[in-house]
Amino acid sequence: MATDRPLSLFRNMAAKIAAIPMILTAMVVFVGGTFWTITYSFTNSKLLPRANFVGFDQYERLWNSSRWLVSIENLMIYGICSLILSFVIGFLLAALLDQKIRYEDAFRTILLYPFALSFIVTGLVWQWILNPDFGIQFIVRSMGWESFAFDPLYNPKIVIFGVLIAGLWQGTGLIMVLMLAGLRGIDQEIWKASRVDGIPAWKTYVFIVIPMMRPVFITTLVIVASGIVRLYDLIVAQTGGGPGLASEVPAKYVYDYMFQGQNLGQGFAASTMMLLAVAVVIIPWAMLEFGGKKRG
Amino acid sequence: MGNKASAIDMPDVVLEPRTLVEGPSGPKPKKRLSRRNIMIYGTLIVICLYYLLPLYVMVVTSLKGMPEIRLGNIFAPPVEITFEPWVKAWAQACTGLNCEGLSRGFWNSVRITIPSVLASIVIASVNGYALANWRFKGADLFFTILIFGAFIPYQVMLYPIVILLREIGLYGTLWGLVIVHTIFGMPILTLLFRNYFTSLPEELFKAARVDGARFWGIYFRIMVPMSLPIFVVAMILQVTGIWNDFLFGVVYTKPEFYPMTVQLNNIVNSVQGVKEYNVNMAATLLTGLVPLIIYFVSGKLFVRGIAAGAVKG
Amino acid sequence: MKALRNAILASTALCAGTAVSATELEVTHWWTSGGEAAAVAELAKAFDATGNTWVDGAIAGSGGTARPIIVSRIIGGDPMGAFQFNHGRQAEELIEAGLLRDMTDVAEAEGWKDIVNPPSLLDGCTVDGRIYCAPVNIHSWQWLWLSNKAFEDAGVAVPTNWDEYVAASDALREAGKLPLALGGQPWQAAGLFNVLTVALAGPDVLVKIYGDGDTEMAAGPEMERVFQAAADARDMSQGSNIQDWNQATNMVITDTAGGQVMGDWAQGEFAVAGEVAGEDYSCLPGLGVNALIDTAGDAFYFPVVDDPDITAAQDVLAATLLSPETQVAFNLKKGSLPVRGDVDLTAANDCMNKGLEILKAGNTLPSTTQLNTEDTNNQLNDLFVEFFNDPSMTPEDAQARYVDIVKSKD
Amino acid sequence: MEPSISIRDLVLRFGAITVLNGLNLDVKQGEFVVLLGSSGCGKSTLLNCIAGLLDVSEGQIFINGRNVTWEEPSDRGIGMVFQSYALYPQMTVEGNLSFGLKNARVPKAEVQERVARAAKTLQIEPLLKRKPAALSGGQRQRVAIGRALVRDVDVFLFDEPLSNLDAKLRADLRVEIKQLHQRLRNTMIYVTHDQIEAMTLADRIAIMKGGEVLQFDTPNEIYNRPASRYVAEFIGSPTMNFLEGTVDLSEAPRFAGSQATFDLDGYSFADRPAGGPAAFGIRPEHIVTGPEAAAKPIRFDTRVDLVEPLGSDTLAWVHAGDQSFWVRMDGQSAVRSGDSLPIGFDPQRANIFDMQTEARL
Repeated sequence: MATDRPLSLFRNMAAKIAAIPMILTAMVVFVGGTFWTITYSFTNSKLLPRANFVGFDQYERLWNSSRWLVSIENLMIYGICSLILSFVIGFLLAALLDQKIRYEDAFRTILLYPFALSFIVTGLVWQWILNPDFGIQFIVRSMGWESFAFDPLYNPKIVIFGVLIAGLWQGTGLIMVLMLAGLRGIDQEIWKASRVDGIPAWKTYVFIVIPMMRPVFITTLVIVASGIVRLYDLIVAQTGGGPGLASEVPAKYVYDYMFQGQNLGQGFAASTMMLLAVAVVIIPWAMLEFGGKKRG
Repeated sequence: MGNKASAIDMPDVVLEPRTLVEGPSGPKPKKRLSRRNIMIYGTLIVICLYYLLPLYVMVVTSLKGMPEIRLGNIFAPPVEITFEPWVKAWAQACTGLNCEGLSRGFWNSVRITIPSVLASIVIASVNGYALANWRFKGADLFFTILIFGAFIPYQVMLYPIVILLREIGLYGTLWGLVIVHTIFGMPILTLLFRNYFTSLPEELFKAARVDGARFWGIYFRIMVPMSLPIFVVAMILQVTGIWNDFLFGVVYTKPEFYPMTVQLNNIVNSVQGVKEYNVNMAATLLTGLVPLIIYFVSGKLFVRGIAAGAVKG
Repeated sequence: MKALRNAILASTALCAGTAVSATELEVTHWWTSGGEAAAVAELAKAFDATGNTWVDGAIAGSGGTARPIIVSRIIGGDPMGAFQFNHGRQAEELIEAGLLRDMTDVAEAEGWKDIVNPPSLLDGCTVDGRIYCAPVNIHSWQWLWLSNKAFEDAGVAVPTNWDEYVAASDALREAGKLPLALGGQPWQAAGLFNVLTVALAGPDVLVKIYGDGDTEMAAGPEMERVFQAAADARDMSQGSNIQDWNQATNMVITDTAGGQVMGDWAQGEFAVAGEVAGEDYSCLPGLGVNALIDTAGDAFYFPVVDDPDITAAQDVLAATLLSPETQVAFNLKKGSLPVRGDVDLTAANDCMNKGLEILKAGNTLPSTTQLNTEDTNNQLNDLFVEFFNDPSMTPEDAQARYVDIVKSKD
Repeated sequence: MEPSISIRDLVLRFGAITVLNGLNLDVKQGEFVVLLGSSGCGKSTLLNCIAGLLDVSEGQIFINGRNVTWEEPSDRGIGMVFQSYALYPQMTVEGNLSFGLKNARVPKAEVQERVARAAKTLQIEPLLKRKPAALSGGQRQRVAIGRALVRDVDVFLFDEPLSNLDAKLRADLRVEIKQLHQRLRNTMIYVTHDQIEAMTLADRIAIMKGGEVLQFDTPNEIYNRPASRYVAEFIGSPTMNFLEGTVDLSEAPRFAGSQATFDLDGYSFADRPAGGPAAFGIRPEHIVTGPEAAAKPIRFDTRVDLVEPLGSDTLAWVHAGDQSFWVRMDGQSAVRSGDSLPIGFDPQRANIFDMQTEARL
């Protein structure tokens, strides 16, 4: 009988059943795994996770490690540059491809193909191209410009930008495709309207289209940002963290200590700090996004 | 899109706006040579050259013999073209004792990639749909946790997931690996689908409910057909991620299921001994072929998406 | 009973071909490059000859890649039959957790105690008097490789010890050569430093510091001298853009660098390039100061499994790995030294023979993988890669941090 | 006869925000009811609740005497038309029309027959094979109406169906909807913020504000006897003029304003009026000007500030002292800004509202 309010548990039953894999993943893997990580970050686990608690020892060591501090600084620089440039380049490319051009398939595939290649080789190829002894610097010098210097991977001050060049080359194609999907979701009437009103194309993009693409931008932001936080393979392949410690990043610290250094506790402490930083950003965002406000 | 049939409709009049924007009117300029097009194509071609440069280096290197590579000029075209590195990468390169090159793991990669891509996309799109349109209690919380999960470094989760899979008895099996890929693809994909479905007009969803469609009916009949571009993006993400995955492939399965990347890693990543750069490059290009083909083929769906996406009502 | 069964098994292993059942044994290792793979093939061949089957699970990328895979398989309850580790403290915890098999019975049946030379190798496998691994080779770090041609070009004699080498560095610079080739990877920097320690402060100091955690020694004058020498080495290595160790070796081969401090695996590179020891290049064990061999190396461990067939096959493999024929075949291909003193390596070259002689004379010391946990080694890597790449870091600062690491080691 | 739709004490909350606040409404069989209000008043929310697209927090909804509060939208016997048409872009017009029937497992032959009938009624037969993208706005809305039509339901719900159309098309479709209702005699609930649509279409109008129904009555009654000052101001353009002052009921009812004091002879008071501070409202079209004004019981001498000629009418913005009025005059009036203009009106045509409660006296 439909006269009484049904138990709220059984409302939208199909939706809830469909969401079970998600709920399990969220609660068991992500929440469970995070708490597991945090717990073991207070132990002196080495090769195997063992519940031998040592308080804040791992954290003390972490924050006394110059490598960890360098890693954080590098991630900041890389993160900010990568975020801004990915968005700008990705959006511009998508806007160009959205001009109803011919050969769109070919152009799109060319811009996207680096994404298909593994980081190991992306790093290797860019390591070559940026190598002063046989890469770009060598070519330019052999053309007569003897004083030309371009060796980002071997200069500790700018090595992180050398990684950025490869990172952008590999990743902007995906951003472009995401943005393109977003643009394709925009009502074509918008363009007609703005043309009738005589609004220049760039203004239409900046003031009308981009605000309409907010959901796509959030998706892209999470993809780019999570990629930045987890940046690991590219560094390993391109610089190995060098010269010296100049291009170390936190995820590499985590990996190296967990598996290379056989010190799980230290790796867990480092990843707990990373997750804490992420939580500090995400929780306020979620409260802002979901707090009270609803569509309806 | 032809609107010409309708008497009330006006867009045909509106469709001449280029002249409005660009100034002087008059006979329509030849489209292909307009200044605007030269700029667009010029820019695109220059950008494409930058994107293609590393590919050029890789292809050229893969066609050289080792003595030529030692000469050092990575940009020089091969003096003597040899396909030996390609043959070696595909069929002869050794992984320990097995000298069958990449071919050994190819079908394993296919066997892993297809179910993993399908499972992760189906589950994530249903998640996104449930979150965007059905908004049950607690949905926002789970969604926030998922986004948080996107930032967890994979490596940290290795051992907990080993234990998890052991407990449900799927450790070391193909299905265990499919689950792992589904779990780690879930945050980004769910976000992708949720945000896309949110941007679709909600009234369509309501109309379908009034029309008697239920959860699955709306999903399959209304949402999925309208979302081709985002399914393509999801497929690109997953095919690439899973095809190129190395760590999960070796940690969660046994040698009989090892994907192609294990061989790629063994070819490219051997620390000691002489590096055969030409074979490395050939192996990389061979491994990348499958995602590349998928990108190119799925592009058709992308263009078709225009028609679906354009209709807001 | 058990000993008897093992004895029978071991003897069947030796009388190859008479084994009753063929068992597939999955072996995980990270020997994937050309020479290494050929060496593994010798092991597999010998094992297959016992009637069992070697299932190869090669994962390239050294311990950092292979270790999580091996540990996952063991935790996941689905372990491989055997796996390669560097012998020493890496496997300690797995042994304590009871996840690895006690191979003492096989060792006793085969008499490893008597044949393994130096005996310290077996110590690396021993926990509480029980033996848990089968060592297969010795890789010593203590070598300085020099290009004869580079010194000729610089107009100086090929040095015979570290001090001469340092003195020759200016001449090398003037001749346009890089005095010391050093790759950018952290483990190379730490390795160089440890070799300097052995050569200049002596093996006892190294063992005291790493073995006993002697911080006074670490802060003492002997180590001060080593840090000054490391600063010299840093100056000598400035000006190269190389990452991999074999690229550094290649600079010595092509005579663009004077020399390189690297383990005996570098020898393989010289051999591939067709260089002849003594003519094209010289090798100085222990930097020409303390001619020593450290007993780093590889060993196989055997996880505990339920299947008795696999357990039996593990015993057979352990016995096979140390048999004289396998040792000779394997180590010739691998370029490493055998773990038993009673085999004949007539095919060995000049440098390898130097090593064998030192080994015979008993001049060995335990390796850092035996003395330190990987955690400590990793911290040392971090310290020294920074030191060798950042000229603004003084030897005094570096030593202070070195003492901290020694203090916190366990 | 029992009501077609009956809403009892309906409450809807989103978190801390109450959107519908104990709402009651009874709609008769075959009645055309318009829900009118400014945006955010809860009218669309109410419609969505009736449709079952939103879960209510408290209260009940009955359709044809059946409690449907927790039934699926499709089981309630309703059809709905949306502002954005909400046509399924990947289906043809025919597919759009038949989607609901297929979901209800109606036999194929009957589906075809019903689609054909609806297409005929709405004159969209030539469009059946097209996709929505190839239709104009007006055609799309016709298809959207058709989708409700084929369902053979008793209740039609319209959610601002004409807001996306241009003015001329809107007027045409308004007439069509009215004709459709006359022919079908279904119950229709129609949400709009356009008072002209409301006045022309409705049998009864429900004026909503803040999640409550302020007045539910015929267009005529709402226009002539608005229940509150808000309703009075909301209906009519330009809006009603107000004089603020005091009503004295101690003897013959009188109104004392700042500019004038006058008797309220012939004003029909509500049941139990109370005196006190009040606003006296008179619509611009109930004010006469020029010589005729002299005959009216209430008169002002004003000066014209602004004139808006509309062709059919002329609007003038005039003032007398600090009291301003909108006045509607004949379309051909020669009044100019700056002229002096006598105006007058009857108290019978006025509406007086309590200053505190805003209710009509």
